[in-house]
Amino acid sequence: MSESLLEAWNRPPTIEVDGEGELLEVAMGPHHPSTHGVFRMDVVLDGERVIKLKPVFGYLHRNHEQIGQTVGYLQMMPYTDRLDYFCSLTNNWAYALAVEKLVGQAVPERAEYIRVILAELTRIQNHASTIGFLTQEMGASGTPLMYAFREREKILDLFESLTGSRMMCNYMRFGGCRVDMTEAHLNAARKIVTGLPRFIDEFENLLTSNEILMARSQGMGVLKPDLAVNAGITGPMLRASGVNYDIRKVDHYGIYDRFSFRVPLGEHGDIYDRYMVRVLEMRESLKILEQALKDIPAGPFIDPKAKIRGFKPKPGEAYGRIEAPKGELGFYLISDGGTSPYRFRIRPPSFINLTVLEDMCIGQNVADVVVVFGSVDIVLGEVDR
Amino acid sequence: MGLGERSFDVAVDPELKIELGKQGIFVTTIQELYNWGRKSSVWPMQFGLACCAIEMIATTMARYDLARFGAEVFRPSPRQADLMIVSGTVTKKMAPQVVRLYNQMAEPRYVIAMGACAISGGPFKQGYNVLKGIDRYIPVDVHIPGCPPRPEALLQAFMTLQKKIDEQSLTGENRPRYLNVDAPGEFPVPEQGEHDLVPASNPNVWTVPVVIR
Amino acid sequence: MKTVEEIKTAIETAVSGAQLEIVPNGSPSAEHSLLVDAAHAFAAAKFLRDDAELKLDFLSNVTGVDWLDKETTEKVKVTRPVEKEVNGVKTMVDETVEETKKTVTPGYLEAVYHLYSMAKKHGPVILRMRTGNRSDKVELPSLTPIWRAAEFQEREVFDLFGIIFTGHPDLRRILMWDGFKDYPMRRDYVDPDDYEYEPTAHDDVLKRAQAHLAATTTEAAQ
Amino acid sequence: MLGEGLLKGLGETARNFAGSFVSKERLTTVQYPEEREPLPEASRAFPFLVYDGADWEAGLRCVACQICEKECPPKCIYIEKSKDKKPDYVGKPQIYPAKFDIDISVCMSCQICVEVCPFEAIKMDNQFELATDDRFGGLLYDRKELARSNEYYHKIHPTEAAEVDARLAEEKAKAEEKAKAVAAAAAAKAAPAMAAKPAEGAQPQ
Amino acid sequence: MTNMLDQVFVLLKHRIVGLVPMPVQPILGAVLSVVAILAVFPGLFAISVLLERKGLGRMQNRIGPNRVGPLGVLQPVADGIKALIKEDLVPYSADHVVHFLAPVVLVVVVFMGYAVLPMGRNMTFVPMDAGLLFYFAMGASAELSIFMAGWSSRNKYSLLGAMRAVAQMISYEVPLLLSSVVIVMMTGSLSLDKIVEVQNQYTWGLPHWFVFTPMGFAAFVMFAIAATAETNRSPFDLPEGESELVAGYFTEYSGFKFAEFFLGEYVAMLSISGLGATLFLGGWSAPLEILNVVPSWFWFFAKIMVWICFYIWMRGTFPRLRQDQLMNFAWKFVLPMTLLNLLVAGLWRFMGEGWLRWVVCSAILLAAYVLGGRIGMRSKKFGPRSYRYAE
Repeated sequence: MSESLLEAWNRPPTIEVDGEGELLEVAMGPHHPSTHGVFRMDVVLDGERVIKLKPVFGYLHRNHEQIGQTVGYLQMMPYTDRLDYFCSLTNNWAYALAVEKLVGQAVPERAEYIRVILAELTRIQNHASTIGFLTQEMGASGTPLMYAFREREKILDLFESLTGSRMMCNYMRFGGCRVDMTEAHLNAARKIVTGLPRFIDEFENLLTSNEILMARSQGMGVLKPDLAVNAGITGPMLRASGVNYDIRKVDHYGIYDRFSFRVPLGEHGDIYDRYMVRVLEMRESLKILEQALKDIPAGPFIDPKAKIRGFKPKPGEAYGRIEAPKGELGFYLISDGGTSPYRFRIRPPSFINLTVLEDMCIGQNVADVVVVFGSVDIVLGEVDR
Repeated sequence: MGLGERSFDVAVDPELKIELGKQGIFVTTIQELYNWGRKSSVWPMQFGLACCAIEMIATTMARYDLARFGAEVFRPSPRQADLMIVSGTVTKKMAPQVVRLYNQMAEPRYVIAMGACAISGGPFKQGYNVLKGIDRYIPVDVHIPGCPPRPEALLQAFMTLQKKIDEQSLTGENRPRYLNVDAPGEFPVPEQGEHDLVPASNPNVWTVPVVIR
Repeated sequence: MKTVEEIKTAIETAVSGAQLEIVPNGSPSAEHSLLVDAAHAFAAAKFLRDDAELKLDFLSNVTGVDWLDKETTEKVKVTRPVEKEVNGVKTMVDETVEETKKTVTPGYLEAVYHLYSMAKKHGPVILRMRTGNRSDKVELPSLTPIWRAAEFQEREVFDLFGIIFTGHPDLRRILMWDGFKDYPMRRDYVDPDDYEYEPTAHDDVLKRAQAHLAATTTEAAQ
Repeated sequence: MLGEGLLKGLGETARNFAGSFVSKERLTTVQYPEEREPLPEASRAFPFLVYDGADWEAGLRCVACQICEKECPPKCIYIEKSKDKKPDYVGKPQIYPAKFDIDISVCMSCQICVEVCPFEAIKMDNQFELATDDRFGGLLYDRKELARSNEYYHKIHPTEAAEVDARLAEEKAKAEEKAKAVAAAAAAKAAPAMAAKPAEGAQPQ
Repeated sequence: MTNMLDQVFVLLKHRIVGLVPMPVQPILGAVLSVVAILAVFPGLFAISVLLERKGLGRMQNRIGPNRVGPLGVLQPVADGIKALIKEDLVPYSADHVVHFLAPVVLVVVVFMGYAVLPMGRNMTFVPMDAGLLFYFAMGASAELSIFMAGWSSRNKYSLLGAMRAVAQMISYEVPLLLSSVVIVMMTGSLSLDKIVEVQNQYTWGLPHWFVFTPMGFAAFVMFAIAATAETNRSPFDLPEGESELVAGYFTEYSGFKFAEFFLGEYVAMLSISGLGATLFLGGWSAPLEILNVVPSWFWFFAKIMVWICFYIWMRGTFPRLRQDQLMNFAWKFVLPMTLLNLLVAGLWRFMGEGWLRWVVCSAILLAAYVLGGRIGMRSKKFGPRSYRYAE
C-alpha cells in the first residue's frame, strides 16, 4: 500500500514534543478505577499532556460470537442481555429484529409498542447513568450517580415486575415478546414517565450550569463531524458532533415513524455537547413514551404462529440494526440452514465509538483522558464481547 | 506473621458475660475486639469486571446502601483495601492482573466471588478466553451464585463474610489463613502462553472433586 | 438507491478490470451482496465512498467469516471402458457405473463490509472479499485508509480469523493477548483442555471431560 | 455570574439533604436484612422442580424428557433417566429423573428451561440468598434440593401457579375422559369377546 | 458560674500544675496542653469522618453507616482497629526510611499548628506574638511530608500525585496568606489572641466579626477557597483524584501509615477551619452578645464543625477541577482578587468612619468579582449553550 493512499486517511495528529522533557509512559488500567470495567489505555505523556494513546481491549472478551454459533437462535437471546449490560432490552430487540429479518417474521402491533416503551425507558436509564458516571470521572463524589441510580431503580423495578429480572431481562422473542405488558405494568410505566421530568430538572440544576463542569467539559475532547462519520461513530456521540443520523429516523424500524420526536444536535462536538445531547435525548424519549403509552393498542403480544425455538432458517443472511442508547447496535447472521447461525456477528457501538478515542485525547491533559473516555459512553461487555 | 500458639483468649464464661452485660459491664477479649474491628470495617477495592459490577455499584447506591455496614469506602488502591469483590467474568487475559492485584493487597484480605462467571465461568465457561472460576488461582471466601446476583444477595454475602470473620479465632485450627505461618502470602501469577494460561490452575488452592458421569 | 446490479455496473465502469459478482441472499431480507476481487477492492471501495450518487460514507460493520474446505460427495454416473467377458471373449465394453465422487472445494476466509450513507441516508450495500484459501493465501487489502471505522474491526478479524489486511497501519492482536498463537473463531479451532470440573456435562462437553479424566488418571498412574 | 451554577448545585444537594429527613422519596434506602421490598411475582432466580402431594420423590412432575437439558443455554442441567417407570400426576406410568442436577454456579437465570418444559415441572424460584463458602458442595443442587412443593410454587407465583393448575386439571380431566372413553370402548369390545369366551372356553382342547 | 464554666479547662490545668513543685510546672503545663490537643482533635477527627460519611449519605438519599455501634457511632473506632491490625506493606523498591517518615512528619506538623490557635478565652497554648506566622510556617511544612510520601513510593501515580499536591499547595499558600494580611492590616497584630480580642466587641448586640465588613467578607471567601485547596478537599482534591491517579501520593501506603495520612488530612482540615474561624468569624466569641453565657470554647468548636459541614456539603456537590484550571484559578483570579482586597482594606482605613466607605468598598469588590468572573469565563470560552434539533 502506497503512502499516497494513506493520505486520505485521517490519522490522529502527531504532536511535536517541545523541550528536553522526558516522556512518561503510563498504563491506565486494566483495573484502573476510572475505566468502568476492564480497559487499558497505554498513554504517553509529556508532562501532563497526552501525546499518544493506545487503547488495549480484550480484558472482557467473552466469546459471544463463538457462543452464538454453537447455541440455537433462542438460546442466544439471554446472552445478548449480557452484551451491553445496561441496556439488555435494546440488545434483545436488535437481536430479535435480525432474526425476524432472517426468517421473515412479522411482529404484532402491540408487541411493537411494548418494545418501543421498554427501549425508551432503557435509553433514559442508560443516559442518566452515563451522565452519572461521567461526573464521577470528573470527581463528583457520586451524588449525580446516586440520583441517576435512584431513578434507574424505579425503572428496573418495572423491568423486574414485567420480565422477572432487574438487568438481564431476556424478554423479547422472535415475533413479539415473552409475556404481555398488563395494565398494571403500563400504569407503573406511566407513573415513572410523569415523575421523570422532575428528576431531569433536578439533574440539570445540579450540573448543567455548574461552572466546574463547564470548565472541565467545554472545548475538551472535540470530535469533528467528518472524522466522526468516517470513523463510523454512531449514537449521541455522533449527534453531539452535529451529524443528523438517528437510526430511529433513518430506518423507521419498529413503529418509530408513528411518533413525533426531535433529534437534538450539538455544535462543538465536545464533552459538554455529548452531555447535553444525552439530557435532551432523555426529554425526547419521554415524549415518545407519552405517545406510546397513550396509543398502545390491544391485541396479541406475540405472533401466535411465530416459531420460537428449534427452527431452521433458510440459508441466507440478514443484518438487523437499531439505535441503541450507545449507537448503532447491529446483529449480522449468516444461516446455513441449521438450528444455529453459521456466523453470528455483533456490531458493537461502544467498540467502534472508541476508534476516535486517541484523536479526541491527543493534546489534552491526562486528567481529561478519563473524562473524554467517560463521555464516549461504553460498556466493556459490548466493547470486548 | 504468625502470632504463635499462645492463646490470647481470656476465658470468660458466656453466661457470666451476658449477666455482666445486663449490669452494664462489657467484657471482651482481644480476639473479639480484633474480629469486631476486622468485620466492621471491610473496605472493598474499587474494581469491577463485568455485569455484576453494575449490581455491585447498585449495592452501594441509595436503595441498598452498602455504607450502612461501613463498607462504602471503595479504595482505588489495593494496598488500602480489605475485600476484593470479583464482580464478573474473569477472562484469561485479565486473570494475571486479578492475581497480581490480590497479591498487592495487605492482610487481612478477603475475596468474594460475585456471580456465576467469577465462580465457575458461568454461562461463558466453554469459551476460549474465559477462566473457569477465579478460585483456580486465589482462595475465595464467599461465593454468590446468580447472574447477576441481586444487590440484596451481595449484602447477604457480605454478612456471611462478616459472620465468617467473627467465627475465626486467632489461634488453633480455625485461625484465618494469614495467621498461619506456613500459608503462602503470594500466589503465583499465571503466564499467558501460546494457547492458554500457564499453569491452568494453582493446585494449592484448587482441588477438584472428581465427578464421574 | 441503486440496486445491486446497477452498483455492480457502476463499479465496473469506474474501476477497469474489477471482477464483481453478485452473491445472492436466500433469506427473506434479500439483501444481496457484491463480491469483489481482492486486487480491485480498494479502488472499488474508494469509488463507493466518493461517488456523488452513492456516497457510502459510513462503514458500519466488518465481519470475518470462515468457510471450511467443503467435501461434497455426489453420486455420478461414469461411463468407462470395462473389460468384460462376453461369451468367453474378453472385450472392452463401455459401461455406466455409479460412483461416489469426492470433490473438495477449498475453503476460504471472507470479509464482509456493510456500507451505509449518512449523507443520503440509504443503505446497506454489502461488500465481500475472499481470500485464496485458509492457510497461506490469507491476505486482503485493508479498507482502513478509506473508512477509519474499519481500523479496530479489521484488527479484530485478523485476531480471530487470521486474515492479514495489507495496508492496515496497526495490525496487531486486539482481543487476545499478543503471545496467543491460534485463531479462535476459525471453525476448526480446538480450545484448551480445562475440563476438570464439569458436573453437568453432556454431549461434546462430556466427551471432553471424560477425555480429560482419562488423561489425568493415566498421568497419575504413571 | 461566576458561581451561580455552583450555588444552584449546592441548593440541590441541600434540598436532598433536608428532604431525606422528611420524605421517603429522598431517603430511598431499604435496610436490607430487616426490611425488604416485596419481590415482584415475576421475579426469578434459579429453577426448582415442582412436586405434587406430600412425597417429593413420588410427586415430581418431571418425566426426564431432557428438553430443558438440551435447551439450557449454558448447559447447566444434567439429567439421568430412570430405568423403571412410575405413575405421573394423571396416573400414566412415566419415566422419572434418576438424577437431576443443576449447577447454579453456571445457571444464568434465563428461564428458558421453564419456557420449554411441556410438563410444567420446572419453575423459577425467587430465593436469592444463597451465598456460601462451599464451592463444590454448596452450588451443585441435586433433585432433592431442587424439589419444592406445589404449595410453595403457589406462594411465590400465585397467578402463574393458578393458571398452571387450571391447565393441568383440564389436561387431567381430558385424559381421564379419554381413559374413560378408552375403557368404555375396551369394555364394549370386551363384552362380545366375553360373550365369545365361554364358547371358546367350552371348546375342548 | 458562667465564667467558671468558661474557664473550666484553664482552672483544671492550673489546679493540676499546682500539684507539682515549681521547676517542673512549665513542663507539666506543656505536657498537659499537648495531651489535651492529642486527645481532643483525633476525637474530632473521628466525629468529622462519621459526619462526613453520614452527611454525604443523606445528600445522596441514603442513610450512611448505622450498623457498627448504636447509629453507627463506633464506625471510626472499628476503622481504627482495622487500620492497626492491617499488614503494613512497603514496596520493595521504596525508600524505606523516607517512606516511614512521611506520615509521621505530616501528623507532627499538623498538630503543631494548634499551638497558637486560641480555643477559648485564655485557652491559647502558646500565646505567641507572631502566631499567624508560626501557623503558616507549620502549614507549609505539610507539603514536605507529601512530597516525601510521593517520592519514596517509587510509583508513577504517587509521584504525579505528590507533584500535583505540592504545586497546588504552594500556589494556594499565596492567596491564603494575602487574604489573612487583610485581617492583620485591620488589627495591626499578628497575634491570634489579639485578633480575636478585636472581634469580641458588640454593637447593638451584633459582633464585630471581620466577615461582616466588605473586604473581610471578600477575604473570607478567598480564604475559604484557598483553605479548601490547601487541605486537598473537593473540588480541589486533585492530588488524590481517584479517577486519574488511583489514590494520589498515598497509593502505596497501607495499614496504619495510611490511617496516619487520613488523620493528618482531617486534622489539618480542622486546624485550618480553626484558623479561618479565628480570623474571620470571631474565634471563640459568641455570635450574639446575649449568647456570651455559653462558654467560649464551645463557640470555637461549633464554628469549626460548621466549617467542616460546609466542606462536606461542597464535597457532596461538586466535581473536581483540573490541575491547570486550578492553577489558573489561583494565579489569575484568586490572587488578583486578594491583591485588590488589600487595596480596599487600605482604602477602608483611609476613608474613616461613615457609611460611604461601606458603599465604596462593597461596590469595588463586587464589580471586580463580576467583571473578573465574566472575563475569565469569556477568555476560556465557556458558558451556557443552546441546542438545535433535527426533525
